[in-house]
Amino acid sequence: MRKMTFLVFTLIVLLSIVSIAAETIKIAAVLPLTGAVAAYGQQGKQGILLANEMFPEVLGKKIEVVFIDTKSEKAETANAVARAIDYEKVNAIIGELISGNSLAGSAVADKKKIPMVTPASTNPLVTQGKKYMFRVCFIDPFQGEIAAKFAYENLGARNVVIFTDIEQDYCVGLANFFKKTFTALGGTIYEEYYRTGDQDFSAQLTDALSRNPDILYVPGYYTEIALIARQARQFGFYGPILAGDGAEAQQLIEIGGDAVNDVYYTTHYHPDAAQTEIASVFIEKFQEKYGERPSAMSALNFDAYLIIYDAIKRAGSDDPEAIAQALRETKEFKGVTGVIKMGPDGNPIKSVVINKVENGEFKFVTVVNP
Amino acid sequence: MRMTLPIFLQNLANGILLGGLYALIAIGYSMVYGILRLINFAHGDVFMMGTYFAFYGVTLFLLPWWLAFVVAIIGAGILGFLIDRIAYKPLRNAPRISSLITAIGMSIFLESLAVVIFGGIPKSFAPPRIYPKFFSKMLQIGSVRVQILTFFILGITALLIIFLIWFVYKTKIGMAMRAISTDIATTALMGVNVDLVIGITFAIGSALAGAGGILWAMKYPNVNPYMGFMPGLKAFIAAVIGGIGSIQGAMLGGFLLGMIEIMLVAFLPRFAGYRDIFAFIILIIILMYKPSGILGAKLEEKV
Amino acid sequence: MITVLYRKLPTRMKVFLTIIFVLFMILMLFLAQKKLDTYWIRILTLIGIYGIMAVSLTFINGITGIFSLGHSGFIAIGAYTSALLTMSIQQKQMSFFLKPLIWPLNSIQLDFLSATIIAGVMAAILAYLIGYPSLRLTGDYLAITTLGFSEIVRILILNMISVTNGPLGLKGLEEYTNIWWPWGWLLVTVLVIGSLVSSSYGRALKAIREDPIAAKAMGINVTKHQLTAFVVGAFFAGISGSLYAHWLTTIDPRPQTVGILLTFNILIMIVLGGLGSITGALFGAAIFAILSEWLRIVETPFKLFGIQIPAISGMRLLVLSTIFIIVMLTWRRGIMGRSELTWDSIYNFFLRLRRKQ
Amino acid sequence: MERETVLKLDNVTMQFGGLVAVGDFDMNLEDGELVGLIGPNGAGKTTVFNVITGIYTPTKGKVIFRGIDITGLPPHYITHLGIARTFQNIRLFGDMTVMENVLVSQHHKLEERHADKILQKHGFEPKVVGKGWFWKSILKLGYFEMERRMIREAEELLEKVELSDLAYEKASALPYGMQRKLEIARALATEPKLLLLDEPAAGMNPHETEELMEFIKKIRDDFNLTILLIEHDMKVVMGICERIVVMDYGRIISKGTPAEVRNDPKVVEAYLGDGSYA
Repeated sequence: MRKMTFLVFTLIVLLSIVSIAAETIKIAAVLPLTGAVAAYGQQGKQGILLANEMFPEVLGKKIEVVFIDTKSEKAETANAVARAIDYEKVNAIIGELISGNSLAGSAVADKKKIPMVTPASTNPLVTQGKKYMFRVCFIDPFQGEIAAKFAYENLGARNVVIFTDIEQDYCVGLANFFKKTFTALGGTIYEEYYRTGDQDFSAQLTDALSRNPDILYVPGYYTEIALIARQARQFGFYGPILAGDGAEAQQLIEIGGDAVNDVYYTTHYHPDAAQTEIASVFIEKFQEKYGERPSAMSALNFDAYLIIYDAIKRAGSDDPEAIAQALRETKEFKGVTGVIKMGPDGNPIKSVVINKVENGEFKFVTVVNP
Repeated sequence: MRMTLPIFLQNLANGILLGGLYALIAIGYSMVYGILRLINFAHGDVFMMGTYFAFYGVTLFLLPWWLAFVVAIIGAGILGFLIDRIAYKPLRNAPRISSLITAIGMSIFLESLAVVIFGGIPKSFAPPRIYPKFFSKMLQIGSVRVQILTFFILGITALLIIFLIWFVYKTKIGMAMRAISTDIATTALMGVNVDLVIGITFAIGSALAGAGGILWAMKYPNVNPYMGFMPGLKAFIAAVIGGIGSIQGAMLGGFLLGMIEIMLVAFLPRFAGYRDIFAFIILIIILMYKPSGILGAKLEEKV
Repeated sequence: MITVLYRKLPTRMKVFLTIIFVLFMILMLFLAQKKLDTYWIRILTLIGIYGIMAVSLTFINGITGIFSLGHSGFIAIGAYTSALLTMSIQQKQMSFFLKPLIWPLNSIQLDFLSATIIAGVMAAILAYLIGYPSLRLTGDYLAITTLGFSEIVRILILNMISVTNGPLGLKGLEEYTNIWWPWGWLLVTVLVIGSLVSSSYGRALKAIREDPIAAKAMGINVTKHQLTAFVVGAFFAGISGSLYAHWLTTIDPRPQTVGILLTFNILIMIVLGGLGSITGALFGAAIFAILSEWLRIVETPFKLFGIQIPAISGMRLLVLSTIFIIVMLTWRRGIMGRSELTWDSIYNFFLRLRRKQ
Repeated sequence: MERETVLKLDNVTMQFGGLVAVGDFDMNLEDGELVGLIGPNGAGKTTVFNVITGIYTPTKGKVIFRGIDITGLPPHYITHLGIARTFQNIRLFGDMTVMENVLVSQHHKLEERHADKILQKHGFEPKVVGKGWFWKSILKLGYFEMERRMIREAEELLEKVELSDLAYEKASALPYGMQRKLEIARALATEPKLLLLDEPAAGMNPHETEELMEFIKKIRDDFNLTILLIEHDMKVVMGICERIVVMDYGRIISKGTPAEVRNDPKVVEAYLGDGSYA
């Protein structure tokens, strides 16, 4: 009997959940809000929420953003995109962040002819051969090449140890493109490997430092970069550490402390290099709203929202086909992370910014144009 | 790899440190397994919760760091006690597999609870915000550089283990624990409050996990809802290597596993990607050929 | 003692009913494909895939009583095998830019059906190799060993770059998995495993679950039977892996794709459905797939008894795991327990209803 | 007339580490005999059963069953060759019906082709019916006929042991006495030549014990069995056994007819010294 009462009660609770709906232009944000890479999803969400606050209306209609969680999983991403299209009836989609997940999701969106903009999936395959898939970030080969040139020419490095996170395709890809360019320039490379979630790098570092590298290249994500930097300094390595855009997060400094001084990284933007007006506004508003500096992830998600907003405005219609067409024709879009011209295959042509950490702050170093 | 003496000593120090942390977590696993024959999958998540308690103790409740740590350890203990009361006690007489499944469920539950309450963004458990900067200073001993933190962690680990051995071997409750692990039914007949003793075992094991979590976070200052899974699994492997059910075994297994992991990566850096495979292969070999582990007692089924 | 009569329907009648039922399901799926939107078709397809995963795991865990936590390893092998076989040669050359794909994989391309069957066979071979040593263990030791093996499989996939493309995974697979493949394979799975379970072999497997020593003494070759069950279960797990990969169109070795988290999800399904019941596993798979999607409501702002509740991400899994624990604590049999929903049981249910009147 | 030797234990020793559970054990069982194996607790009686049925491989010595050396063979082979047993603490397949419990015991006839070859080599009738039943079961080829045959045989057996009424009850739902009986029926379903009963009367009241004694005698005649029986209840042992073997500390201390054993001072000492039997 008690079981019965319990079941009935549960049923009542579940049935009394009613979702809220309204007449609007809908954009879905399919993000990894929980699971292994929840941090990026949460940062992305911050950027999109701010963008929605700053640009809430287009064509006289309110824009409603529906956040759909992917649990950082592929199957969930594909389902989430299908749900966004068929159930939420959205006009455009932002997401996902991880390349593999974006691929699973974009297969669905492309078939349904709904434009999808990924803020941060840098793998070349994500947009390849898809008419309705776009991104606002640059692709891995480009970033790796720039990093290698910077290391060789500006940092004067000849002997580099690369720390590859073998669990992240992003990281393996970057390391690979870096290696190609750097060895072509005449430098030598030695490789160490680790896995996402590893906490102890003492063995790899002991080995790596016995090779007397000029710099370390760690194209992974900020948690591991911070830990590697900390432990590297403890082992007496004080040279520069070069990283990719995965480094850019406040947590890098929080976790790394003094150790992350002299960490250089390739990324999408820096306030001091603000090529656009919107960038400084964004930084100011972001700090006002969340009390911290925006990360690259927040900025890219902000841009993903904004580029869709811009496309709707230019198309003068919220029809998905028209939005997609307008996205393809993007020429002089001024986003937070730079000026974007949409190239063929939905990949933007934009500049790479190189920043470094100095006394617990991100400082602008240089900008490399394509 | 050029393995010189200083490099070897450096790796030795790293291995001892990692091993000590594994040992702390492994003890809790081992105690619970010794009594209930239950692989408490949620143990790693108690470890994670303990770390969060300490983090919020300092940042939200503005407690001094040492007090926050003590409160967090006690909090982890209470959490362990509650987990046993809510999830495992009702299944005492059910098939063992049921408890194992529930433990898996509990692990998923605690992780998602942490995501909901604490959010998915990792928290930084670093000085000077959480604990004094003094600990992260480096000491140069001969050619080996060791952080003060290392001594702190080893010291606390040793202290906790000594306390535990005193508790298990010299107090009444400890005696009851050992009695239950030999024969639960008979012990109950002797008038021992079995449920209470099991609850206390969970509480102590979980408190140790909480302490392990805090020390872990001091060393690797990244706190997130999923941080407990791998160390938890590794600690379980350590417990099995040493002989599950035995406290000394868990310690030995912890140190061995930590050392093996560090040394393998040090000697064979190319195989760093296979690091976790080593742990699992050791686990499987031990389970196949000496399931009682190095120090464990032999368990045989009667026909 | 009161003996309750248990009547059985004639075999011919049951075969007839089964055929009718299958035809009815085909019709329903056909209608679903015509009428429903992509979202629901995706969920239906997923139920088919989950169904195969759940039935094959419950065959190993629930019916034979080998508590395996290694299912994701077999699914991973199946997914990779078939993906490597169906990818076009051109696609392979493009994807494998870290290290080129080894011969002969780099020069073959097969159709989806053959690739799927080979995927199942590969998973079965792996199960044989894993099962042979590990089935000497029992209970939670076996559970942790199989978990270890599945993790080893995943780490090997991660590291064997010239075969698996390592962490980059395999991308841009053809989307072969429509609604028919999974449901067709599900039918095969249920028929094969159902036939086995209802035969003398099934009784032997259940006997092993109940008491392996007594089973030995009654003349059953326990190891051989356990190994057979393990291999058959793995075969279908491999099949489901192939379907899964070609449904996602990409596969990689992350823990959330083919790791321990997938095993845990399948475990939730079979526990909800009742550990040891094929029909229960099917219900569990359907409930899990639908509930996971339906519970998205709790992650958007919603109203409960008229109170506005803000969006909290992560609520879905919290609710699911709470349900899971409550099921384990209060209703351990799950939906079906160890019974099956068969024509006989339906018939007897109605007989009993009539007798009561 | 000389009877055929069914079972011969030749100098069997079973050691666990340093502990000798059974030492230098010799025993002959002849066709149709009903022999009791008694001794104080921990004397090694059940170990003898485990050695005969292949659960343990003896450290030393040989087990010969109908002329076949079965030492070290796996349990399922030995069952197929014709030895069945029950357990001291009932080990039924609790979640399965009475019928299914019995059917499980027929399964080896579909499977044990290797053991069957041993039977044939020694000139006995093969037991295995056809081959390829695994695939036939999946494809349902000729399977229904086989299933019907197995069920018919099981029904006949249940009829003989008077369990027909309970055929579709769960084994764990049966009353204790019935469970004991079912365990014996399940063992009979393997078509044994030799039946080993491990304390069949344990936990029974005098009335049930009386019935059990009749039952054992009846099945011996009906099924043409040789029976070896461990029992603590002296009434049972003295009442139905033709011969008795007494063990203490893993060794035989006495053997003979019930009357001989009863008066053997060594037996009395073993029991009184142990204090478990009064």
